[in-house]
Formats: sequence, structure tokens, C-alpha cells
Amino acid sequence: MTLVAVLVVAAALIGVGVWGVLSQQSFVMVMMGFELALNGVMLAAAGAWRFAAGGEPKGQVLVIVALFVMAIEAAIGFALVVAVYRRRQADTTEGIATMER
Amino acid sequence: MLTTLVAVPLLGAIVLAVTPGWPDRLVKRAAVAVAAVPVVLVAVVVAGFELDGPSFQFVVDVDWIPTLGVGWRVGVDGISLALVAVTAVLFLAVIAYPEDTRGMSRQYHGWLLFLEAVSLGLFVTLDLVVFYVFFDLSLVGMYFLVSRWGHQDAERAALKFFLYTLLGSLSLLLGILALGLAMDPITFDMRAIIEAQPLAGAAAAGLVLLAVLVGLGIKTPVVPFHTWLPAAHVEAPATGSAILAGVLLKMGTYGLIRIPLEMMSETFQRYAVWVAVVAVVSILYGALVAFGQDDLKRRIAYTSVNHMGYSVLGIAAAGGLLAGDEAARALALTGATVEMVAHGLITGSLFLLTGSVWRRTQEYDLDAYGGLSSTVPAMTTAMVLASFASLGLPGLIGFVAEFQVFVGTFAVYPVLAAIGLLGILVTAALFLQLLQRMFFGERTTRFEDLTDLDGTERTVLVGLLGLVVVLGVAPRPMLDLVHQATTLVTGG
Amino acid sequence: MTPATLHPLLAVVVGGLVLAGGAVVVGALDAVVGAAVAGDPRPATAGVRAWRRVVLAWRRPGTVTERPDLVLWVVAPAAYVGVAALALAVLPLGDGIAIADVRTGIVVFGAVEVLAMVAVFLHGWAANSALALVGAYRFVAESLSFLLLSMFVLIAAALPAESMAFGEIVASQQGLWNVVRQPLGLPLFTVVALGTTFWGPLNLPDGADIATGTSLEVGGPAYIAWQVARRAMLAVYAIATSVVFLGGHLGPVLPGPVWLALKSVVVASGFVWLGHRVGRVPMDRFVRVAWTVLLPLSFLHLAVTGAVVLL
Amino acid sequence: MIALLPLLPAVLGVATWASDALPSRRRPPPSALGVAATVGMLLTAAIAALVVTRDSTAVAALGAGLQVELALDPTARVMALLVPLVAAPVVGYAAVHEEGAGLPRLLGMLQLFVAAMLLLVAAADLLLLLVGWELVAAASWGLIGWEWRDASRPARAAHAFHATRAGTLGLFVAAGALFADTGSLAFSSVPDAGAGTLGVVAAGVVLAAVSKSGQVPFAPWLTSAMAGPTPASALLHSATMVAAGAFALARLEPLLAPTGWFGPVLIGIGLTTALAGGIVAAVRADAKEVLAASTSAQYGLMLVAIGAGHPAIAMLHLVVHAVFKSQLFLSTGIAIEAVGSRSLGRMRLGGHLPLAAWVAGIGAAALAAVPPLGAGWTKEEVVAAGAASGTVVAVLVAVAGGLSAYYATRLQLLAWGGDGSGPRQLVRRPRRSEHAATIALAAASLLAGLLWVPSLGERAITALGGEPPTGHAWQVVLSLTLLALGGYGAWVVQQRGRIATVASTDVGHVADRWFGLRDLARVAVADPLHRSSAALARFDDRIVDRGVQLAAAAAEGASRVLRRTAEVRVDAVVEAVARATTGLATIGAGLAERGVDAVVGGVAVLVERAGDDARRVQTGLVHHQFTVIAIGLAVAVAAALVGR
Amino acid sequence: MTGWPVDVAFWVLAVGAVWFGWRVFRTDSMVRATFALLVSFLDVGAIMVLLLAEYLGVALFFMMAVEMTVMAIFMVAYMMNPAGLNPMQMVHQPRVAVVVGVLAAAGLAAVAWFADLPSVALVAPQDTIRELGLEVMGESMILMQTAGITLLATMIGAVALTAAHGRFGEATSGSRPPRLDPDAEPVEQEMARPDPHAHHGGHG
Repeated sequence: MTLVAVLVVAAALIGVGVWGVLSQQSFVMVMMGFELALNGVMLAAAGAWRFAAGGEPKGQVLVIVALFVMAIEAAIGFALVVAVYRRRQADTTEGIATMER
Repeated sequence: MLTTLVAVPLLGAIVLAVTPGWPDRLVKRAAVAVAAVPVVLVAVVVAGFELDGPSFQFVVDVDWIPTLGVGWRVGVDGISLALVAVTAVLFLAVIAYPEDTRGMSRQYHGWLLFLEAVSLGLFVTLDLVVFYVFFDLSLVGMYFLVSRWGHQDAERAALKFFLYTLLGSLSLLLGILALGLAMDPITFDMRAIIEAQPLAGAAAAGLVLLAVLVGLGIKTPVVPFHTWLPAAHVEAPATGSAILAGVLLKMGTYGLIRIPLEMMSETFQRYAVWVAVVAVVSILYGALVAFGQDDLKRRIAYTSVNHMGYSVLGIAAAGGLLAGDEAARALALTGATVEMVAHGLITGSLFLLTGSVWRRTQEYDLDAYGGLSSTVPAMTTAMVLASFASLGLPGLIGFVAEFQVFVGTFAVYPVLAAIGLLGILVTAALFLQLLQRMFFGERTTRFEDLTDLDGTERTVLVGLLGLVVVLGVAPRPMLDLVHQATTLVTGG
Repeated sequence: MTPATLHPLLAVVVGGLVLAGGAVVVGALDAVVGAAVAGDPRPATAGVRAWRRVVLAWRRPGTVTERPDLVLWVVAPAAYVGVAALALAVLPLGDGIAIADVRTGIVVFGAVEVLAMVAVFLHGWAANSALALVGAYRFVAESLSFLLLSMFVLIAAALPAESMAFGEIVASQQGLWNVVRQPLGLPLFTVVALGTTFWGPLNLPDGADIATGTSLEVGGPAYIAWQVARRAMLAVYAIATSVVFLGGHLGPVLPGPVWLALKSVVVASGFVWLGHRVGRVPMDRFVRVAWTVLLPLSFLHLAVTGAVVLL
Repeated sequence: MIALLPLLPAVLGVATWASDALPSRRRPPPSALGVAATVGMLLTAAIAALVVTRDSTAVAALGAGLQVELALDPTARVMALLVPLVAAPVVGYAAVHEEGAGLPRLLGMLQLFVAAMLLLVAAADLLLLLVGWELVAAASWGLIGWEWRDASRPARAAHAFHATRAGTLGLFVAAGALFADTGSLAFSSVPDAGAGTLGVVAAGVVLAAVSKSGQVPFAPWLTSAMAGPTPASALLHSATMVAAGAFALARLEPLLAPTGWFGPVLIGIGLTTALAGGIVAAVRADAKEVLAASTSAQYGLMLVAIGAGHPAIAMLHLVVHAVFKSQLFLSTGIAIEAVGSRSLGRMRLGGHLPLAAWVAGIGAAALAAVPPLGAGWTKEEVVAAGAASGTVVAVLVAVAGGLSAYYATRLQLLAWGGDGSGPRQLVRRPRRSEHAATIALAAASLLAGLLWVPSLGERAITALGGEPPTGHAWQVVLSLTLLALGGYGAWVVQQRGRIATVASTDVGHVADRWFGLRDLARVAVADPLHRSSAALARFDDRIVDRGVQLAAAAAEGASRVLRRTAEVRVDAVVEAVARATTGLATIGAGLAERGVDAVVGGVAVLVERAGDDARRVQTGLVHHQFTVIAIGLAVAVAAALVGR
Repeated sequence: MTGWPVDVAFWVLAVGAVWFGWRVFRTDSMVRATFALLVSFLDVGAIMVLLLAEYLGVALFFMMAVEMTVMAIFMVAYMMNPAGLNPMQMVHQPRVAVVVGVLAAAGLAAVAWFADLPSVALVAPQDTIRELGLEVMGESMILMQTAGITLLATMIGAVALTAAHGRFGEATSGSRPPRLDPDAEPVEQEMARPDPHAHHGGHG
């Protein structure tokens, strides 16, 4: 278990997340993609904290920040899903092509 | 003590904000009552202030963000105390003064109290970050005051004012950050920074100074950053203008004393002469442009540029040398401070008067008036007194300030001082002409039946102008108070 | 105190025994207390008679729904037991005896409650049946409303110990048990316990009004497994309660584990008694009370405790 | 004690003015006010006497390292006594002479005027001097603009205020220089100042004094100050406002003389004004303005005396001048009221008002410096003093004296001439108290004749701390001759009947307009000021402000353009290219053989696809935007890596 | 913690995390997808525990379990056949997505591999939790405060967005029924309002 190993795993998670974000039509699935990517980010941060930062507490704080981001993303994301569904009856990205203007 | 000073109006504002449905008269009374508290507190502070004591007194120091060295630090020296006093008084006057609140009495007084809290806070805080926060909050308060209760084109003027001065405050923020970060450990404690002079000799010091000067210069305002002033004043309600001119402008000059003069004295000294030049330009330019205005309020607004110019000149003179001529430089700085106080009281009352005029006639154009003095003797008397105070007649507070500024400056920049003197001449011209066009000569038929000042207006104006006279005849207490600080600042 | 751990193998054995035994004991208690409450002249025998019902249940076939999610259906009870085991692992069973008395004990415990929620949801979901899903939803709503509460209570318990490890928490009760020191703690935690095991008054997901909800479609061994899992969890909660509030293994004369066992049995019987005495709370009322009364209450509890600790 | 000197009249003045605010029935009658004011003035005079005898001083710290000092030196003592004594009859006169609503205001301001002047007199440092200086000017502004309904009067008041304030700047400079050098503002610290500072101080004081005393080039303001009511003019010209300049010079002369140029400059200015003022006075057709011009001329003489190093003599001349000039004004006031006009052409009142005529005659004689009146003696002394610094000076002073004789005679003949060519009946007959005031003053100037008694004159000079100049017979002869010539000339011209109309001749016209000085003031100062300020105001609105607005507009425009290009141009361009290429392809299909065709076609297809893809960027679909973001990030990272 | 068991555990968990992460987007059953994601999170959490960031790992369990449950409910609410009872494919630009994803992963991995990262090992064992606590309650207090405010704002914002009745009336006002086929213009009629006396028809 080395830093590189952790980071590679993280990279893989992020990659999968990005793939999901780009390929999925449903908002909820897109959000899951984001979550996965953030998952990788957190892993990377933790790894860096452990191996590269000598356990500097701020490293953990960084992870916590990532957690915050994820929570906020989820909350606002779901809220938007609901709102958009109410307004536009849309649950897929194609459903709101009107963002063009 | 000082914290209470800030808290009371703030609480008042909050209470007003959350309690709908009070009758307007009750709201007004409440607001006046709240605004009276700071005056009392200030009186207590002044009484308890030791003239031979340390520079900053009544200090309270509570950490807020220790890692950034930000904290709730309050304390006053002679300079800030004088400004706090005039702020408290002026706000009481303005709140008591009648104004058309368009049925939003609660919000109106709420915003006023909010502004009062912010202004007092700005003058008492000893922390640069808090200073900056208040600096910006004052914009917010003013913006709503102008845009909601202003005249026809208020929205635009307010926005212009807001954006323009916000720009300035951003530039100021850069400077503040530079100062705070230059400290080791990082702190924004004014006393510490003054002690350490962090940027002395630093390469970027010039740039930082420039940023700070621009920021404060816009707020003050000095030529050429003054163009937001007339617009805002003309559209603002009279009380708003009174606050804007009487208190908010002081934030600029006060900051000028605190930050460049005290915290970067070495750098400031290098560029002080240019500041002085700008000040002289403001003095003359402001006076001349004011003379060219046919709009009552614009004319008075531009005199602010002129008067603030005196103040800036004094400050520049005080910072013009690192050593030597202490007496003269202290005198100049005292003059600058007194000028702020004087301008606060005088221009405050002038704008309140314009408010009274506006509420009666809805007319700012001087040519529309004439011979009013027979119909509204009281208003005439008040206006004449205020005008003479503003043009620096001895025996009124304005003269005390200007005399000290010029006499003090003469030791450092004799030529500039001499040139600046011409401003006094133009000011005299423009005010006498103003009086002549409004109150003397043939009475215009249009305003046959003006009602004279009513009871409240009289009381308020008597209060303000009374101060103008008393402090002009017997300036000793005020001067001692201010001088205590200025001598320390100028190393006298 | 250094985190006490048993040897892995021993740990597995102990853990299994405690869970199984706990399940059995709870079941028996349930029957006995139930009988006693019902005024049965010979309640003691009720425990024995209970076995007959188990056998009946074993015979009862489950319904076959259309395209159920078989995997999850199997996973759910297992997960439920698993998390119960996880919870048990962080609880000290005696002085220095624990499967893994980790430093983050209470956080783990919190995670357990959440994962239990997941497990129950899956259990209700997998059947692909309306009432079961309703039960699942109910449980999610229910447990979302007491999760915070349980965290507050546990944190409050951790404050005097200045550690999140249950071992420390026990040690901190050397002089005075938390049940006295934090009077609000025990009742609130009881709510959590009954909620997580959807027992008695809080038996909303498996309630009769929705035809036994999540376990509607399951029968036979699966049903038994599910019920066993619940009882195991209740046992774990009984242990946890006595650890957190009743000084765990602390006690004179007798060895620690015995004390813990005694206390746990008492607590467990208390739970089942409540289960028989208190009627089921309607869903909406429970949620409202949980958010508007219990949660603030628990917060107050936490604040007070913190203040006390600081002073 | 000495503080009472300015304080008492100030309080009285405020009180008098405040009585205006009383309800009309409780308001005191004018007579009562007048009496009160007169008594007040006499009281002040008594205090002044006490102060002089007790020789009391006062020092007060103003804070901020400034302190003010009240003290009387011999020169100041004279003024301190003179001011209230002259003021007393004037205010009494005013109370009856000027009826009207604003009387309390007038009397109040007159007393404040006196108060300010006394403050100025008692000042022993530049700060107080400056304060008094300004207050006097402000009071005169109020007095001149007293009848504010006529718009021209406030304007003229402003003119006076500005003219003298321009001088005040000199005092500011002087104060600044003195403080910068010595750290103090007291007169006593002037000797410690370095040569340079001394020069600045002297220049400042001279500027201030010259402007105040209506000397060239500021002289015109005096005539425009005539817009004020007669009593105001009387006071303003005799003992208060105008006197301040000469007084200040006289008081500071010992301190400032060390700068070599001080004396000569004063002599130069003084002589110029004396002659110019004399000529102006000789041609003016407005009675009061004649007197105004004569005032300039007389003060010119005082400046000469000061410049020649004899402030004592200047002060004596100031005193006698104060007495007879105030008396002349009051008399002229009677005449003006009598005919309801200020034009000399209409008067000739000798027949109607013999008493007034005789009294006025005394004043005129004094103005003409006819022996044995005190004025005559002081003028002779001035001549003698001038002689000390050059025969030319003496001669020119004598000439000025001749001029004064001319215009004095002219005034007397035109205003009070006995022949019947006066008006049929009078608009208003003078009241007894008006006569009383004039007579009192006339008596005083007769009394001044005692100065001719050699021992008394000498003692007066020495009492003022000067020593009598050594005069020569030829000077006396010369000046008396010129005097006689002047008087005779005036008489002759009057016989020809052209005396009133001199102003209409060309040279007279020029002189009448102060030799273009007034126009100069307007053209060189006022108009440029107005024009520049108006221009600047426009500049400020149009340009300075516009800069900001332009910046804002520019930013907005830029952003709009960018957005449009981003949205429209890209698509348009791509499509255009695509279409063009397809077109090419189709054309090519006809001409070229398959290979080319294929290539072109392929290119066309590619470009079309490129166009489509490029447009997809604009779909506004979230996932497309995500894609773009991802790619952009990748590019950024790559750039960062490469750029490393 | 060190030694081969840790390495084994790490790789098992790592593979699990990625595998389940991939499954998320390849399964028809939305609920499965959700819980696959949860498992992926749990794996990462476990890895964190292995990394001695116990608190973070467990906290991750805690948070993600809750969040995924909610997510599952949303799935059921907003997705057609959440149970994946009949196979379906709701993807677009699949090739682009794959390419970008792979590129991203590869790029990051390359960076991780080739960049010479600092290596300051944690001096184990030390009480990382206590340190974290002190950090959070001390130096990073401002950060936490900020985060707290932000979360508050988030809650308010979420409620505001989802509230059925807002300051500006019904949340559904102005919304339109779904277009039946992708290309058609949306039907120009309002959704049916919850309130009874909305007499224009249409259904949402």
C-alpha cells in the first residue's frame, strides 16, 4: 500500500465517475457520477495525508471539506432535480435543452 | 463601553427590522431614543478620557480568528473619539430631523440606525479587517438609503455610488491584506501594525500605498475620484446626504490618517508631497466647480470636495516629514481632524437645510429662488450661519480647522499652502452668492407662502449650529482631546 | 487504555456466541414477559412454548413475488446481522476484553445504525411488493428521524470520557454511572434501540397495519433469519445500553462479563416489557415528536452535559 | 478686564439684534434702542479708559499649542479709546436717521462691528488679529447688505467682503510663516523670526492692510461699500473697518521695518492712493462716494507716514480723520435724506439748513486740513515725515493735500452752497438728535485744533511712542500754498458752474471709474472666476464623470460582443466553410476525375462534420457542456505540464 | 497498520471500490446502482481506516449510507423502472464519455506515477483523531464556521427550491406537461394546480 497505489485507485474512481457523468442521461445518475469522482478525490486526499504530508492534521481537514462539498452537492442537486421536474417535467439532461439561451 | 456604543444602534436597527406594525410616530420616537444613547455614552467616554494617558484608551481586545490575527478590537484615541462624537451627534440630529419616509418609516429608521452602528464601529475598531468590513457595510446602508428614499433618478445614482466606492474599497482591501500579511505572525491589529511598520522599505510598499490611497481617495473623495459624490448627493434624501457628507466621507480621511500616515509613515512620507498636490487640486477644483453649480445641492456637495481637500492637505503635511517641525505637523493633523468634525457639523446642517427647502418647494435650482429671507427668517439665519461657518468665518468651528491646517501645512509645504489659500476666497464667493441668490433681492412670487422651519427642525439645527459656534469660540476641550493623539502620531 | 482486542479466532467465536445467545435470550424473555403481561399463570413456561411458534414459522412457506431482487433479499438479513456484529465488536465485554475496542467506537456505532437502515430498506425493497416497500420507506423515515438523536446521546456519553472509545466510556463511569450523570440519556437511547430494531411501539416497517410490511413476502427460514437478526440486534443494543449508561462490566465481586450479562438481561427485559406494554405509535406522530421534541431534547442534553463537563 | 472690551459691545449687539425677535408690541421703540446703544458705546469707552490706565492684559491657551493674547500698546490704546467714542454718536444718529423694520438688526450689527474692531485692536498675536480682521469684514458685509431687498446691495457687500478677504489671505500666510519659524503667533515673537520669514510676514500684513484700508489696487471696494446705510459708512470709514489696515501697519511697523522694503512700499502705495483717490473724489458726483474716495486718499497719507517711520503721526491723523470723516458722513446723510438723493447736483442746501451747513463746513475744513484745525496739523506732520524720506515725497504729499482741499471745498460748495439753486422744499428735515451727533463730532475736531499748541502736539506724538519729525518752513509754506490753490480752484470752477459735471468729461470719466481699477478687478478676477468655474463645472460633468461611464460602457460592450461571437460567429463561420466546401465538391465532381472527387468529397464531409460538432458545443445540453469542461480541464492540465 | 494483511485488504477493497463504481452505471436496477455506489464508498472508507484515518473512514460510512438511502428513494421516485425489471439504456454520447473517462483516469494515474511526490510517512502510531479534533476546533475553526454557514445556506436553498409553495406562488406554475416525443414542441398549457378551483385542465 503506497501513495502511488492509492492515487492510482483514486484516479480510476475519478475516471469511472467522469465516464458516468458524461454518459448518463438521468440527472440522478449524473449526480452519482459526481459522487464517485469526489469519492476518488477523498481517497487521494487521504492517501496524500498519510504518505506525503506526514499526518499533518490539515490533510484530514481537506478530506472533511470534500465531504462537505459532497453533501452540499447532493442536497442542492436533489433540490434542483425536484425543481426542474416541477417546472419542466424533465428528468434527463436532454429535457432542458432550453438552457441554450 | 465602546462595544455597547456599537451594539445599541445595531440592536435598535434589528428590533425595527423585525417588528412590523408600529405606528410611525412610535418608530421615530424609538429611533431617536436609541440614537440618543450613543451620544450619552460618548459623553461618558470623553469624560473618562485621560489626556496624558496612552494613545488608545477604553481598549477591548477579543480574538475572533486567531489564525488570521483578526479580532474584535476596539479603542479610541483623540482623533477617533472626536469623530465618534460627531458621528453620534449627527446621527441623532438626522434621525430626529423630519424626512419624507414614503410610508417606510420603520425601514428608513432601521437603515439609519444600521448605518450609525456601522459608522461608529468603523471609528472605534482597532482591527483592519473589521475596519474594512464596516467600510463596506456603510456602502450597503447608504445604497439602500439613497435608492429607496432618494429622488427621481436615485436608483442609478445609488448604483453608481455603490459600484464606484466598492471599487475603491476593493483596492483598499488589497492594501489592508498586504499590510496584515506582511506581519509575522499575521495580524490585523492596528496597534501592532503601527508599532511594526511592516512595509517600511519594502519594494512593493509604493504599490500598496497607491492601492490604499486610491481606495480612500475615492471615499474621501479627492479629485478626480469625486464624480460619484454630486450624483449621489443630488439624488439622496437630505438626511442621507447629511450622513454621506457628514460621516461617510470622514471614513476616507480617517483611514488616511490610520493606514498610510500611521502604518506606512516611511512610505507615505516619500509620496506625501503628491498627496498634498492632489489635496490642493481638490481644494481649488472643488471650490471652483461648486461655484459653477446652479443647483443648490450640487453646490454644497462640491464644497465637500473642497473641505475634504483641506483635511487631506493637513494629513499630507503631517506625514510630509519623518522628524522636525513636530509642532507644526501636529497642528496640521489636528486641523485635519477638526476639519472633519467641522465639516460633519456644518455640511450636515447645510444638507438638512436643503432637505427642509426641498420638502417645501421640490426645487433645487438657485435661479428659482430669491428674497426668501422675508418669508423664512429662521431658515435664512440658519443658512447664513452655516454658510459663514463653511466659508471659515472666525468664531465658528470651520475657521479653527482651516487656520490650523494652513498654518501647520505652511511649515512643510509653504507654496502649496499658499496656493490652497485661494480656495478660501472662492468658497467665500460661492457661499455669499448662494445666500444672495436664494434669500436676498426681490422676492419671487413663486414661493410667496413658504412655511418657516418648524419646531423639530429648529431644535435640531440650533443643536448642530450651537455646537458649531461653541466649538468655534471655545475649541479648547476639543483641541486638547485631538492634539493628544496628533502629537503622538507626529512624534511631537 | 489501549484498545483491547481478542485474538481474531477467539473474537469470531465470542462474537458468534454472544449474538446467537443474545438472540435466544431475547426471544425467551420476549415470550416470558409477554406471557406475564398477558396474565399467564405460568409465564416461565412461555419461553418453552415459544419454540413451537418458531417451528410453525419455519414450516410456513414464503410467497413468490414477480421478479424479486433475490440477491438483495438474501443480503439484507445478512447485512443486518453483520452490522449487529460490527456494533458488538466495538463494545467492551469485560475489563480489557473486547473484540475491537477502537478509538472511534461511537462513530462506528452510529454507522451501524445507518447501515441497519440500509439493510432494512433493502429487505423491504427486494421483495418487489408494494406493502413491503411501504415498510421500507417507513423505516427510512423513522430512522432518519432518530439517527441524529442517537449520535447526540452517544457524544454526550463520550464527553466525560474524553474519548470516543466505549472502553473509555465505561472507565469514565467508575465513580458514577451515566444513567445518573446524564438522566436524559437512557430514555432517549431506549427510543433509538427500539427504533433500530423496530421493536414494539416503534415496529413501523413490520407493522401489522401493513401486513407485517418488509417481511410480508418472506417465509420459512428467511423469516426466521430476519427475526433472529432483529433479536440479535436488540441484544446488542441491550449490551450497548448497559455499557454506555450502566457502567458496563463495572461491579464488585463478580467478574466483569457476568456483571455486563446481568445488566444486559435486565435492560433487554426492560425493552421487551416496553414492547408489550406500549402500543404502537402512528408513523406521522412519531416522526413529528422525534423531530420537534426528542431531537431538541437530545441537543439540550448534549449541551447540558458539555457544560457540566466544562465546569 | 481687557476681555470685556470686545465682549461688552458684542453682548449688547446680540441683545439689540435679538430684540427683533420679540413680538411687535413688546419690542422696544427705536429711540430706546438708540439710547441704549449710545450708552453702551460710552460704557465701552469707559472700560477702554480703565483698561488703558490699568494696562491689563490677558492670555488664553487655545489648545493644540496655540495661544491668544490680548494687550494694548500705545498705538492700540488710542484706537481702543477712539472706536467706541466715535461709535457712540454714530449709533445714536443711526437710531433716528434710519427708521425701518431692520433697525434692531442695524444697531446690533453696528455694535458687533465695534466689538470685532475692538478685538482686532486688542489683539497681541496674529491669530486674534486675523479673527478680528475677518469678523470686521463679516460685520461690514452684513451692514452693507443691510437693505437686502435691493439685490445690488448684497452683491456690493460681497464685493467688499471678497476684496478684504483677499487681503486676509496675507494674514494667513504671515501667520503660517511665523508659526513655522518660531512656533508662536505672538507679535512679540516676530523679532525672533529669520529674515526670510520676516519678509513673508511683512508682505502678508501689507497685503492685508492695503486691501482693508482701500488702497490701490483694492480701493474700488470702498466706493461700492457706499451701498450701506449712512451710519454704517460713517463707522466703516472712520474708526472701524478701513482704519484696521492703517492701524495694523502702525502697530506692527516697529517689528516689520527691519525688512528694508517695508517703508518704501508703503510710501509708494500711500502716495499713489492719495493722489488717485484725490482725483476720484474730485470728480465723483455721488456725495457718499466722494467721501469714500477721500477716505482712500487720507489713508494713503497715513501709509506714507507709517512708511516714513512715523506711525505715531499716522495714528494722530487717523484719530482726527476718524472724527471729521464720521461727522462728514453724518452731515451728508442729513443732506441725502433732505433731498432724497445722493447726487451732489441736487443739493445746495445752505439756504434751507444753515446750521447743518455750518457744521458740515467745519468737517469740510478739517478734510481740507485747514489750520487751525487738528487735521491741518497732522497733515503738516505727515508732510514733514515724508520729507525725512525724500523731498519728492513731501512735495507729493503736499499736492495730495491740495487735492483734498479741492474736493473738500467742492463737496462743501455743492452740498451746502448757499445760493438759491437748491430744491424748493425738503423731503425730510433733520431731527435734533442728528444735529446733536454731528455737532458733537464737529466740536471734537475743533478741539483737535489744540494740537497746534506745540507742546501738546509734541507730547501727543511722544505719548504714542514716536518722536516728532523735524519740519522745515518751506514744507509748511508749500503745503499751505497748494491748499489755498486747491480751495480757490474749486471755488473758481464752481463759479463756472461746471463743477458738478466734471465726471462727464473723458478724463473725469476715467477717474470716476477709479482709473479702470474697478473694471480691472472685474475683468481680471471676477469674470475669469465665474467663467472658469462654469467651464470647470461643465468639464466635471461631461469629461471627468464620462471617463467612468465610458469605462463601464466599454466593458459591457466588450462582453456583449464576445458573447455574440461565441454564439453566432463560430457557427456561422463553420457552416459557411462547410457549405462552401460542399459547393466546391459538387463542382469538382463534374470536372475532376474520381480521385480528386473523392478527396474533395471527403474533405467536404469532414468539414461538415466539423461544423456540426462545432455547433454541438452550443446545444446548451448539460452533458455537452460537461464534456467541454472535461476537455478544457485536460487541455489546461496538459498546458501546465508542458509549460513546466 | 502495516504488513501483508493490510496490503491484501487494501487491494481487495480497492478493486471492490472501482468494480462497484463501474457497476453503478452498468446495472438496470437503479436501486442496485445506488447501493453499488454505497459499497464503493464503504470500500474507500475502509481503505481510509487502513490509512489510519479511522475517523474519516467511519464518518464516510455514516454519511454515505444516509445519502445513498436518500438517493435510492430519489431513484425510485424519478427513474423509470427503478427495479430494472426490463432492460434499458439511458445513455448518450457513450463513446465520448468512455474516451474522456479513460483519458482522465489515465492522465491522473500517469501524474500519480511519474510526478515525484513528496514522501513524508506518518510517524505511526499517533492519535490522528485527537489531532484532527484539535485541528478542527483550533486552527481550522474559521473553515468549519464557513462550512457551517454554507451548509445552512444549502439547507435553506434546498428547501426554497423544493418547496411546493414559494413566494411567487405555486412551484408548478409555468410548468408544462412532458412532450410525448422528443422533437415535439411542449404543449402550451399549464399543469393542473393542486388547488381545487383551477378549472383549466391538463395533467402533470
